[in-house]
Amino acid sequence: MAWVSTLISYWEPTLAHYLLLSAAVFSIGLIGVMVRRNALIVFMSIELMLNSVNLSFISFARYRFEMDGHVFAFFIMAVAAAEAAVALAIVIHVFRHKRGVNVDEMQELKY
Amino acid sequence: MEPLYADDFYFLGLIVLAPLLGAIINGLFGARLPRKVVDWVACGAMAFSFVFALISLQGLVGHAATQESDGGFGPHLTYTVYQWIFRGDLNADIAFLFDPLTAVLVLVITGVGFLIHIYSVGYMADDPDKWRYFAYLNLFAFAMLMLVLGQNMLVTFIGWEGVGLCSYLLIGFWYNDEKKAAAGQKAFIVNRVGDFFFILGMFLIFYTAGTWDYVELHEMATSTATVVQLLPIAFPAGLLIFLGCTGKSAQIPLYVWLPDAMAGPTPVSALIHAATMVTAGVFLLCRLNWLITLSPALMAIIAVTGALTAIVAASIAIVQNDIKRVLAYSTVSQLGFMFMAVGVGAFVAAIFHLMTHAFFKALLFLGAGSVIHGMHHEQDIRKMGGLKSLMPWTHATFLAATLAIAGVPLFAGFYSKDLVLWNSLANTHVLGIEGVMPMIEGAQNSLGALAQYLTVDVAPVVEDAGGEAVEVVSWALAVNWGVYLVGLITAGLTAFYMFRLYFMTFHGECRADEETKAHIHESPNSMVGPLSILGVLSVIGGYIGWPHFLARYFPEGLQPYVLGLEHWLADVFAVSNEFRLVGRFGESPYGPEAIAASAAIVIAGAGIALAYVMYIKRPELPGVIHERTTRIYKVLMNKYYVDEAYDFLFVRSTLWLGKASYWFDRYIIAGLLVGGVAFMTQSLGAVLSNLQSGSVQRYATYITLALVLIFIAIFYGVI
Amino acid sequence: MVELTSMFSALAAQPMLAQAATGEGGFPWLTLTTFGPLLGILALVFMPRDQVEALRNVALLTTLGVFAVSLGIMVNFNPGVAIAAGEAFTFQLTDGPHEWIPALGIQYYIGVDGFSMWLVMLTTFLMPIAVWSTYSAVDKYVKEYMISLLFLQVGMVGALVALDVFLFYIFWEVMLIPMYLIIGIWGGAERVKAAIKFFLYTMLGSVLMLVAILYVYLQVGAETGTYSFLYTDLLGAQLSYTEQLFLLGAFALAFAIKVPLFPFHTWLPLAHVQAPTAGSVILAAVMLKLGTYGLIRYAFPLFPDALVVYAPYIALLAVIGIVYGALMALVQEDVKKLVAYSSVSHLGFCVLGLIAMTPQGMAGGMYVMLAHGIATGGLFLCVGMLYERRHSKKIADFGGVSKVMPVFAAFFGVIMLGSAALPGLAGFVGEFLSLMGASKSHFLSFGEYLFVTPGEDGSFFVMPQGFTEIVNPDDPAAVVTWGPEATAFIFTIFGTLGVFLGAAYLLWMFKRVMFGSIKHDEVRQFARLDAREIGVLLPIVLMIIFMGVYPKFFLSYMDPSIEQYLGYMDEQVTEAVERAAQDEDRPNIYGEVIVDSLYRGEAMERTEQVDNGWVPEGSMWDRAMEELQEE
Amino acid sequence: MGFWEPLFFWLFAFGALITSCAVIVMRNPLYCALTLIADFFCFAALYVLLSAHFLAVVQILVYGGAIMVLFLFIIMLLNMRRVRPASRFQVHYAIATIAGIMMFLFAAWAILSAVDMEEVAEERERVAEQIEEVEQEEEEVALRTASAIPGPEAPVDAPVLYADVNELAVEQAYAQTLRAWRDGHATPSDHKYPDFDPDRTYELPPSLQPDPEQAHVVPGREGLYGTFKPVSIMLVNRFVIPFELTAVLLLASIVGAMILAKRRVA
Repeated sequence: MAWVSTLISYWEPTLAHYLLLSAAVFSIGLIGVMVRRNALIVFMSIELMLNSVNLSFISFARYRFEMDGHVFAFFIMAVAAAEAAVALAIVIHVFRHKRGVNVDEMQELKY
Repeated sequence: MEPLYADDFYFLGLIVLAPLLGAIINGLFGARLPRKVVDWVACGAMAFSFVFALISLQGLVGHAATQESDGGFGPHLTYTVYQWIFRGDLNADIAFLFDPLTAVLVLVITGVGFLIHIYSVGYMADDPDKWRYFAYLNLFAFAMLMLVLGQNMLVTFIGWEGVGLCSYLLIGFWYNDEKKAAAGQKAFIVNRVGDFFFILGMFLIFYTAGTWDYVELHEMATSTATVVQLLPIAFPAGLLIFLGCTGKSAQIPLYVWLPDAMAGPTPVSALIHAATMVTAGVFLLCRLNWLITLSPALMAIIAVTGALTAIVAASIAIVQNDIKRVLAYSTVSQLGFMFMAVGVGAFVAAIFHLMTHAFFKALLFLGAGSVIHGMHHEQDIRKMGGLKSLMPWTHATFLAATLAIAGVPLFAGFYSKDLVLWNSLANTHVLGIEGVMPMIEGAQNSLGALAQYLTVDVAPVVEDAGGEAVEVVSWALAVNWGVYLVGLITAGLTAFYMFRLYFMTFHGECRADEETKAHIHESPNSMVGPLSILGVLSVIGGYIGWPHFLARYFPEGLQPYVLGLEHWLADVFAVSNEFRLVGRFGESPYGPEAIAASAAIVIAGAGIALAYVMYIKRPELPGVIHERTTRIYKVLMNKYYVDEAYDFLFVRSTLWLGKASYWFDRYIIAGLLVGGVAFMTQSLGAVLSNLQSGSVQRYATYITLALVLIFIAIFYGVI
Repeated sequence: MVELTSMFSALAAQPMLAQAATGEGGFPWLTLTTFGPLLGILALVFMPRDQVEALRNVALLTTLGVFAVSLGIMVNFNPGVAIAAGEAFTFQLTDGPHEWIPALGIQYYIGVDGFSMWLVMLTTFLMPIAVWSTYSAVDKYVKEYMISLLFLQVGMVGALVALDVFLFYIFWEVMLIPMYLIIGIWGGAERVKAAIKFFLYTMLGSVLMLVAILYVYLQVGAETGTYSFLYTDLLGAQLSYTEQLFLLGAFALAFAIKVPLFPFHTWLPLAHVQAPTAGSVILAAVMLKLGTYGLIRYAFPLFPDALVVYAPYIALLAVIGIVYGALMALVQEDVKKLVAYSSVSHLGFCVLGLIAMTPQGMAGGMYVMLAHGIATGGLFLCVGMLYERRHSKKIADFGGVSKVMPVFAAFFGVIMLGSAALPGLAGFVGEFLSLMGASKSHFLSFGEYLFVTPGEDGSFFVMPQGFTEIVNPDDPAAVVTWGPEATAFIFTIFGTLGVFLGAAYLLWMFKRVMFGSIKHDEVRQFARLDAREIGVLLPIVLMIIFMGVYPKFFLSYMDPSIEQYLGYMDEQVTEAVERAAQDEDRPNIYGEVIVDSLYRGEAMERTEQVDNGWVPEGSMWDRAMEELQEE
Repeated sequence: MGFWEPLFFWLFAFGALITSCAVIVMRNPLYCALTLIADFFCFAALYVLLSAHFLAVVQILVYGGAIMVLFLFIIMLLNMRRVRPASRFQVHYAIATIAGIMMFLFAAWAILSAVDMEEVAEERERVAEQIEEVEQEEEEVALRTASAIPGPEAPVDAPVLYADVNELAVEQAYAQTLRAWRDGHATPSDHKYPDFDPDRTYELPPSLQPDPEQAHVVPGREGLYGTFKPVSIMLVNRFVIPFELTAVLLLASIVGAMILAKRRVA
């Protein structure tokens, strides 16, 4: 039953678990940004990425028994909010012109 | 009169300046001058030049009398016009040298040239571009005189190419006819091939001798100390210069241009292709006699080429039907004789034949010209005949010239041709330079080996003039016999085709069509005058070079005149005689000489008789022979297909090479290298351009990929 | 037009000009000649565009004015000037090194010597002819055309007289731009492609050269502490062998593209076919010469070690260029392309002469530059005239032109024969001297790659490198192996082949264009030469004849510079060969590679006998003054 | 260790993973938004497990409440319907996913290589023994939050078994560090910025100087960790510059958003 004990030893969450989780969610967010054609979904993926970063901040704060992580997470949330606001304003603006918000149609700045 | 100053004899400059002035006047203002003035300017220029030549001759004779011949360069007058180039150790001035050899040549050129100018006044009377013709003719005379009078090889070369240019202008005189222009161009390019070799020979000489001045080179070649430097390059330099001469004097490899050069007006052929230009090659070899005698192999090559050219040209001349073409090939053949003489070392004979040939060949061409003039530019002898009665003067002079060229005794041709044949039999080659030979005796290196082989291993013993035993090279003997026999056969052939020409034009019934027959008339006096003078010359021309076995019967007082040319040129060719000439049959071999002369006379007679039988007695005979020997006839008719061979070998291959290199240039260098680089940069650009596709997501992907790669790179070390 | 002439006369009244008359005052002849055309440009800029005739006249007047000023150079140039011992060149009429960009050590320093004087005269002589010949050729944007031509002249003369390497580079680039415009705007059908190819090709070369210049500049600066672009300072650079290999490679490539040597010549036919008449005249006559001039001035003296190794390969390329160019010209159907390839071939002679490093070779190379400039300039003018009448460059479209235009036939004939190196005309002197120089050169040794030591048994021909030769009779074994001389003679053989081919293609073209019957009826309507065209061709024909008959006038001015240059190179090369001998990883140079010069050793005293008044003492002006005093 | 805490952790971890995958996979943006909200809840729960209570709340408030509402509003405003799947398989989508996965693998590899599992196992046994000892000594054991994240060595004199500490232990450890700061043993920025140059004095302008006493005041009530008080103190003391800048940022974004989204009048 050795594997059970090893399993148990992995059972309790350690710092690594939290970090792995945050990395996973970050990657999923990243893929979402790169793959989805709808602007809104892209913004949501960005929110995901921001959240995963927050998680890693918090887990490190917990690991070090300090509150800096929390402050930073707090700032990130503020920024995320501001960013979301501006992003959505842009989306509306774009929608008004192009009747669609697909990212790959917005190529005017190509040249 | 004692020449004022032997080394600044300005008359030499005047000889050359007169035709130049004539050419410039006619060239620039000819079109506007009245026709008469053009004639006077041209003939006047030549007349002046002739007079100045006579003055210079007198000056030379006077100068020679005062000087004792110390075995050096002999009496000569020089005149330096100005300093052309003085670079480093090259001291090239435009300077003229007048020594016995040049005297003969200058007199021939100016004399015959003057007569031909008079003749062409009549011949070109009705031609609109007469002024241009006379300008070119004078320019030609200027260039020829430069060639002959030059004191260093550079001035000779300037004359050499100038003569080539003038022959190009004159042959292609009626340039609006495509064929004539092509003939002119062919002449110039073949001459240029000859010049290619000539220039290389000059460079080789300059590299070893360091100078081009004939007097300095002569001294260098005659003092045993410095001759050693010339010895190794004697063969290569001599060969190159000989190839240059073949270009100019139409010998075997480069003779193809002469027959086509008949496209020019007939007086041009007379002047250029009989009397002057073609003799330039012979003159140059005689001028450099001390160089070519240093290499026996070279002498043999010259003799053999001369003989071959003679026999080949003679054989082609037999079947030619165009009057001027027959004469052209006969010129090539006679030049072959001269080269034979040079090859066997009989330079005096070569110059003698050159002189007499100038007289009778010029006469033949002018005669042919007056025939053509009379028959309205009809040149095919099959349409002529029976002109004896219609053109008496032309007939008489033409007959005299034909007798001379055939070698009938008492006519000029016999004396010079006999001297050539006798010398080719009598002279043998041996490298007998005392002081040089013994030195190489023991030498192991290559040149020593050659000399060793030449003298010790092979040569049988032969008596030389001085009586001691002198080794003679066996293959040299074979060469001599071969050359003599070929010469004899050619003499026979010459007699045959000349009389064939004579009988078909002047005897039998007139085969011309009615319209031309009615029109035949004797040429005007301005044309007949020169003919008659040349006729006289081609008879008495030979009396200054009697064969030795006859000369000794003349009284003592006449001796200097009977063997005039020999004494006159003794100093010039002293070197080669003393170095290597060995009379094979002892001191005064009158017996063998008489036999050789009689053999020549018999052969000539046979030729004449054969021609008489075939063309007068039984005119159908040529037709019969024609059927049976059609194949040989066709080969001869097409000149052994030499023209086609040259065209294929050289012209077509050079053009093909040109096209190949043009293709190479366009596709390989421009296309592949330069174009390749352009194509690479372009395609690289295209690849990079689709990176900027404009879609934001693609950029995000690239960033991520880059990030991953960076991480891998950083931690690659750690793993 | 009026105000320009007044300006010149105002200039003349100046005291300085009077002082210049005495010749020794520091009158800036060179600066005036170089920047003279700028006055013209100034005048042109303020003139209205539509007065085409006035524009042309002003341009012509400017070029004539500049030519008049440049005559001042010729008059004041003193060939017999004392030689600066130990230096490669002695410069005259110099405009002293004025500080231009002191920080980088760039000075404005111009001067002229035997090499560059005649090229400057060639430029100023040909410019008026080129400008005058465009009266009928170019009629759109005439103002810009004239301005770019004048600007081109500034670039060319500047490059020739600049003694500061940076200044030289600037003028070198300034030259490119107007030429690019001339070809690009006023050219033929695919002019843009040709212009771009021309520009990029030359630019690539000159960029490499810039890198090399900077390298040497820094090297010298590091050594001597003072950073300066002055040519005389750069000459003192001590560079290692490998450095020299690359630097000479860069320099040689830049100039080879310009010359154009064999593999880099593909831009020339394109540029010439598309360029307008005046453009191709100037391009062929002067711009190509800057390549060869650059070789002598900048490439060879700076890097002797590398030169000894490069020389045979440059000579090889030159010889290939000669034969290859001639062969190409043989098969062209387009006259202008034929002339373009012919200039590739002719310049092959020039480079062969220069690289042979013998007095005759160097003089020949310089003379080919002048003769080719005049002759090919003339050829292009004639082709231009034919083009203006027939609007086609194909040889097949012509035939029998001499029947319709006899005077043109005469002029074209003389120019053609001049460039086909007929003795008595300009081309012959140059090519003959180059070939003669090449035939006796001891400089072109391929080193160990090709050299085979003679067999012991004294086998006669040990090719490909050496002929054995008995030196003195009493010691037959003392055999001198002609190492470099043998290769030189083989090159000469191919070079002479080029002379013969040269005659072939030019004559063939002449026959097809001028002689023969008139095949096309347009040819029948060809207008005869008008006064302007005769005025354009006459000076060229006279110059060709004068240069052929009396080369002493030109050669005597070049001689002192050539001899000094060869003396300097002789010193450098002997040191280089010694260095090569000691240094074992370098390919040792077999055979006796020497520069054949009459000067020996440091003090530059002549070893040969004193020349007999060949080089005139004092400039024309001084001699004229002396005669005045005598009467 | 405890049973529930790990359970909750795994529960919410998988919850977060699944919802975030759902967000990027779903076709209909409305469903995406809703799953995202669920995802935020899972995150909030994880924060709680990490005893960051204040942030859990803020998370729900800010993200769930504000941002997602904004998103839903926008989705409703633009009434986005179900978008058809991308027409053709674009090659760069594949590359993108691969890139994403590689990013994750790399991060995982980096993390795991930093954590030495044996070490964790030993910690685990050591903690297990301590727990048994504690159980035998029957001390008062507060709610055991067995999130035994192997931290640094146990604080100097604290009796508490840091491995099995619960809220109380976290509190004491935090107070311990605050006291250390106050006594000057270690400065707040100690070993935070390894290449920070300590001797270079970094002087805040007087106005921003933290009030020496007030900075390290340990508020009355124990149990500060995870609450808002330390955050607020730090906000106005050490992080006052970022705080002000965030204010400016928010202002700018509001103005920007308003301008962009306003319908053009002209």
